[in-house]
Amino acid sequence: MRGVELMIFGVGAVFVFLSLLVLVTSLTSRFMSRFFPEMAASRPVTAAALRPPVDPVPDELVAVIAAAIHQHRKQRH
Amino acid sequence: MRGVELMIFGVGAVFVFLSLLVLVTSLTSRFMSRFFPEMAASRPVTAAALRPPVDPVPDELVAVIAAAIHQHRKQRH
Amino acid sequence: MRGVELMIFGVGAVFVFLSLLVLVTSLTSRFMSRFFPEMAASRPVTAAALRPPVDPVPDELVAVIAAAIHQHRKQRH
Amino acid sequence: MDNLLLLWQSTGLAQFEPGQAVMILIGITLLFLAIRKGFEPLLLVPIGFGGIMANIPGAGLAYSAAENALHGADPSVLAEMAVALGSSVLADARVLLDALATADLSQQLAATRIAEQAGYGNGMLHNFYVVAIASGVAPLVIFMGVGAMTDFGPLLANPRTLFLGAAAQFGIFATVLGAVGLTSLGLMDFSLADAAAIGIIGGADGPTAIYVASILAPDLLGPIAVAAYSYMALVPLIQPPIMRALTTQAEREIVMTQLRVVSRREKIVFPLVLLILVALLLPAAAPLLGMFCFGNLMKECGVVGRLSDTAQNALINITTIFLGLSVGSKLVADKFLEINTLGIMVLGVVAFAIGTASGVLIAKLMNRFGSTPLNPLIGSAGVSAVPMAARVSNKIGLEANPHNYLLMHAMGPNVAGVVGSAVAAGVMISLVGG
Amino acid sequence: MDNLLLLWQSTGLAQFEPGQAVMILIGITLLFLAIRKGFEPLLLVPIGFGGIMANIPGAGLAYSAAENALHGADPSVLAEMAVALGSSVLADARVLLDALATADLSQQLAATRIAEQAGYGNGMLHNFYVVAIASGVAPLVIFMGVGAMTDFGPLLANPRTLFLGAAAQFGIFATVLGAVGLTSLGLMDFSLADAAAIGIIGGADGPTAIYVASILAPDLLGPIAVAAYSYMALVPLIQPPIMRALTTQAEREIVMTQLRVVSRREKIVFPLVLLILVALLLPAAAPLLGMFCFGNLMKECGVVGRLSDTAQNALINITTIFLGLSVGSKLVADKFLEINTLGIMVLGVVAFAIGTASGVLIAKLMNRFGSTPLNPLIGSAGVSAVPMAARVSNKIGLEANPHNYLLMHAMGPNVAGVVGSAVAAGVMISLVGG
Amino acid sequence: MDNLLLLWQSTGLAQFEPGQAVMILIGITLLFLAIRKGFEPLLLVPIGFGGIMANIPGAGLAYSAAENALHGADPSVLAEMAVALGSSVLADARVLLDALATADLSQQLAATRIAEQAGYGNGMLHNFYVVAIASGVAPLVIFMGVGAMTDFGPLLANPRTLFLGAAAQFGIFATVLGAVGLTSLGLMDFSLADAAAIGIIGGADGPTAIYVASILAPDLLGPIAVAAYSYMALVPLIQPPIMRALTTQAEREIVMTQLRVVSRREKIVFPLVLLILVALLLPAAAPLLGMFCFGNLMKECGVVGRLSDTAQNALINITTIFLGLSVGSKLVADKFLEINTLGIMVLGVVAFAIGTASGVLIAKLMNRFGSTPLNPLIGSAGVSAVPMAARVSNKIGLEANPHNYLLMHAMGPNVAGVVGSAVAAGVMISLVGG
Ligand code: NA
Ligand code: NA
Ligand code: NA
Repeated sequence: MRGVELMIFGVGAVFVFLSLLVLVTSLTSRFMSRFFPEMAASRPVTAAALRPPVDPVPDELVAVIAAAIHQHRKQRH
Repeated sequence: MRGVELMIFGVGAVFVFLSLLVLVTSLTSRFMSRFFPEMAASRPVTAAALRPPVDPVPDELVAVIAAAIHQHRKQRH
Repeated sequence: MRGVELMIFGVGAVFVFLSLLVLVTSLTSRFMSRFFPEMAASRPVTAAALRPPVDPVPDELVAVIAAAIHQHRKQRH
Repeated sequence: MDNLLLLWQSTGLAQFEPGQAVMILIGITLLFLAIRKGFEPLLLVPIGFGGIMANIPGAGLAYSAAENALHGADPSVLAEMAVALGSSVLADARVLLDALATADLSQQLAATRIAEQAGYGNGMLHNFYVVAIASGVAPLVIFMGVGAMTDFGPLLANPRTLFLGAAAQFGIFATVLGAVGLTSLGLMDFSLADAAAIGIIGGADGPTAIYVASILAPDLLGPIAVAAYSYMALVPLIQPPIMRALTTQAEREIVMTQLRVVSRREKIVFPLVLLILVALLLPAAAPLLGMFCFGNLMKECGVVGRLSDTAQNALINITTIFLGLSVGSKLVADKFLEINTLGIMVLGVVAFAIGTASGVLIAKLMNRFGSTPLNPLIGSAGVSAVPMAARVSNKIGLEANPHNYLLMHAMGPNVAGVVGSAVAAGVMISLVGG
Repeated sequence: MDNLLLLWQSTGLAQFEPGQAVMILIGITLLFLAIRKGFEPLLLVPIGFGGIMANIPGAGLAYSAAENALHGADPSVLAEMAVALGSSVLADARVLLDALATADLSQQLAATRIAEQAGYGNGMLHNFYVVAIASGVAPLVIFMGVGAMTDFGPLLANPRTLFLGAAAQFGIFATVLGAVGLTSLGLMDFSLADAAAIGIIGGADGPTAIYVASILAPDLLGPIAVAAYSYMALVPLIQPPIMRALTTQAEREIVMTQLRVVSRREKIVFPLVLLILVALLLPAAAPLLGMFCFGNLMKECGVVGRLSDTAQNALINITTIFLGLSVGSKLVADKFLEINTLGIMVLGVVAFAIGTASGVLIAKLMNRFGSTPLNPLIGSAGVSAVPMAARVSNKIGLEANPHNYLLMHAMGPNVAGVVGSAVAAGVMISLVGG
Repeated sequence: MDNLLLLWQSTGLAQFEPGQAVMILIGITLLFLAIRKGFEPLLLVPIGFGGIMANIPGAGLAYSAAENALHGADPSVLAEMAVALGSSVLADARVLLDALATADLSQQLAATRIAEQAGYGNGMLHNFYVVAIASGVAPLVIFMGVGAMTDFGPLLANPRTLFLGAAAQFGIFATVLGAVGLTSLGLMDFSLADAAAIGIIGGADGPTAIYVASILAPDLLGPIAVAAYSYMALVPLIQPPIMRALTTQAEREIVMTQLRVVSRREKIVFPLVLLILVALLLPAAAPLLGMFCFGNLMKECGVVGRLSDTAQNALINITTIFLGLSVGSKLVADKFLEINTLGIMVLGVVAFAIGTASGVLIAKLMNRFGSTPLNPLIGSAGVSAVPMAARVSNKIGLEANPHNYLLMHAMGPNVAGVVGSAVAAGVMISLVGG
């Protein structure tokens, strides 16, 4: 592999990657500002951290893991 | 070794250990409040640290070590 | 090698080294106070650090290294 | 063209396996729980992020050099490694990975050397794991920092609360029994060492759980750490119903007598007394409790403030970052997506529940037969989970009697629970790890 | 008398080689530039000092045990090591040093064991290098800290500036071409891996350059690191003429629209989005960008403030000290005083210039064909060199229009340049290091 | 029933040896001296606590894997290890421990591998020792931090005080002579390397003593470190009588001329000048004095404040914790309870006394024959023990003349003493360690 090729593929890969990042970042920003707008800038995230959780999330986590394992095992066998 | 045994011995050992700790702690507290009562809460320990020592303690340390070595050597030979 | 010799050479070496340090330090101090007197105590060194450099120093560095390499290679071959 | 192919083959897309995608989702879930729900974020943010990094296809960040060589699957390297591992030269990568896991030390060294000669190296997270966890140092340093943050005053004012710290460890051993039972029923597949490591989740103490798992069941370390920290975060959900069910309104209203003042000297002597008792009775707990007592002594002695500050700040923070990332390295799909993981999650919550119940029940007993009043709600704090469990006791107490602040009374059993689970860890290591 | 001889032989004077004196002068020059001229002092002070220590004659601080044994030149040890290295028993120390450098792993281990048996040990700086750089950990930890100091807000407000971060990396690849060209002209002697490592200097990012060099061209790490940090310090000198030459007065006066406010959530999600894109497309960049994103997530998530603080302070400072000293260990005369070093210095400044020009030119293009006005001066900030390059953009902008503050606009391409050079590093490692 | 037996056998009570009990008492004594009497608590608290942990029976925290396997005394493992160590298969554990201590590198590796296969691991404190002290890194990092805390201003204002720092090192070499003498009288059993390491206690500099002992006499490191720090704490007791005996009232009343102001540049240049002198004359002192000068340069240059802060705080504190615990690992009964330890304690105090006396006597000489007045009381500060010895000079001076503040004048010889003992260390390593 020679220098010219390395340059072409290298520059290309960097541009492709960063273009995708532009795309995904823009989409994410639009998605979030539409569906998860921040209620008010005054509610800092840290407040949530100090508040004890109130919904039965362990079920969520266990459910996610259970589904994941199920799917994983199915694919292997 | 099976689970039941592990449970019995394990719980037992934890209880024995912590019971002894209760005992020793209580005795120590009683001993200290009787024989080494703190003069006044206002004298912080750090003050002692800044004060240069005034009694010839090196002798103490050397004496302790000398006695220790003596005893140790006696036991081995 | 025995203890006496070690003592003589050791003490000697320490004295020689520290005497040289006295000499060199005194010379350096005299040299610096003559040729590089500090302009004013009020100009702290950190100010220089924040100021962007204004003279074309890369040339300096490259020149020093070039000269060094030249000399080094000459000596080896 | 070759370059394009090389680039494409090196992308994650070309190498993605479904398990990795699933694990990345689990990592994101952990981050969500940590950031949005406040689940033990100091540990779960690094663990979750480490879990995502561990499952980046083709990067092999969580694998050793030998594992990376086997994943690389270059035929000539595979053949060489097969010889080194004593397997058939025709064995495929998966078989060799299993062989590597069970190989003895010298075979592993030989395989590693071949891998390194072929240009493979340890992944970043693997290196973190070896340095931080396999060596045992990170949990111990964190325990030292926790010791330097712990105030044994409430415990010394009322040493009987140590019994509550002992009682709550019942959950640990009951869970071991459960794990052994599930295995004998054929539902799970846990060795006794595995069961012991899983049980420690019930100790509600993260570094202890990681330390024990790293010794007794390194393969299960990932799910055990995740379960331990998740359930510690869920203490405010898991404990209250159990506490309410096991106590009467009259018991919950009990006002306890104010704690006596504990002198500075008692606090200095206590870590030494505890250390000597450990030395006499339970050497297997010496690393954990030794470092814990050392941290506490540094705090209480008052003459090494700068060391104590560093142990509580820079040092514990640095260690936490690398401990979390290292735990994340155990969240690779192959090792995490097992039916055993589900078993661990279920057993963990059972351990918490039993520990909570035992603490409350023993507290009831001590109240009934003791000379001074003791509110059974502080029993649940014996599981550890400092200071969350003590806060829960306080909160439930305030519900029953709005003027009854149990927080300081619950701190006694709470720190007793830390000692208790370290003792239980020592017992486990003596009985099972020997 | 023997003692006197022994003392004299152990002095540096008796063992001084001219190259070492020269390197000590270069070390002093680096210190002078760092302290008096403010050239990236956080790195160049440790590097310069390490460079001086590495060249102390007779101390062997930068050498491994085996190298120190060969420098010791005890005949019986040399003979033993010659056998271990598969050389002629009559080979002299210099020949054996070359043989050691190219020996395979098991030969190196054998030679090391002989050296240790003979009482030789690793030099202090060599140990630092092995732990901090050869393991890869120090640049990664610094990248984590940089991530924890980085605000992606301006980038998220104007994601198109990522293109500028991409454009400025053109200098990297043009330099690779240059290095290959110089070699084919016979002026220098760089392998493709060397060329790739040298090119990364154009990324204007110290830890990335060190990380790539430690993988692709460890022998060139010293000059590459020195060049990278020297030129980063010279950004205010190198960039302005290029920026002025490539833009018109009208372009330099362009006022950009104010950046929108970016929500906290977007900032939290961005490092995860970037990490997942890395996972999908460029696993080779996973260590660098993973740690960078991890640092940034710790900062933005708001729930692990103490970890983020430590990553930005104690941890990055400790790592910087040892990273700098370790780089210094690569400034030993034998390895630094090569014609290649000059080539690296020249290629490095070319890389910077091309990167700057590419950034400005693409910015001009985006301004012409985009819908919103874009001042081409912010293009030069795409090379990284945070925040110096952005400040330069601001300064040149103020010259043209005293009321036009470009600083925040230039921070977008500036942090994009960090991401861009890490991506370029990943591409290099995939294509060349495979 | 087996379980009960297993539990009992694993307790410390069943395995306690009297020596361990004695050492635990010595550890508690050290803690008492540190906490109550303020004896160098930053080091003696970790050392004392480490000493207690090292002697916990059955825990093996201070032993290597191979030592733990031999202490475990499983017959089949013993037999295997006997073969590896080239001993008789029937040799018992004690014989094999001796064989292990004198085995060559490859035998040790073989024995270690057998021990690890059999499930034995390194103790926690042993690991700390290997990483912190055997590698040499911890004393060097502490020396760097001390450098960053040292102000050479008073020394530069009056460079002649360097002679006092040289004079006080006479104690070091006199002690070496003493140790050799005691051995030739048959009272003790010290090799020349042992004697050199013991002498360094007289340098009154903890990290230097530990560094030299780790190279020349690792087995004596425990008592040497304990003696060094104990006597440094006792400087206010040991020095005054000697100082009073050797000076007249008139001499003690001498008022010295005020020190000139030293420019920032002189302070920046001094560590470089010192480093280059080391490079030219005493490479063996390069690690110690190099790191010291590096720390000092970081402090004085003014452009790397954050690195200097970290070197003076987080980094030195972390290192001190592990250094102290590591030294504690050398307080195992087998190695500490030797008659040699007593010899070290006695020789140490003699070294201090001779160093103090030499400093005072040379100061008298310099006062008599020099042009400017020099109060001989500052001579005693040449032993190091910064800043305690300088304070003692000041205090005795104030007794003689209540308006004569010698503190700043004594800081010159005081920091000269640090340099002097590092130089002496280098000389020792050159002459003895070669
Ligand atoms: Na617990
Ligand atoms: Na860049
Ligand atoms: Na000294």
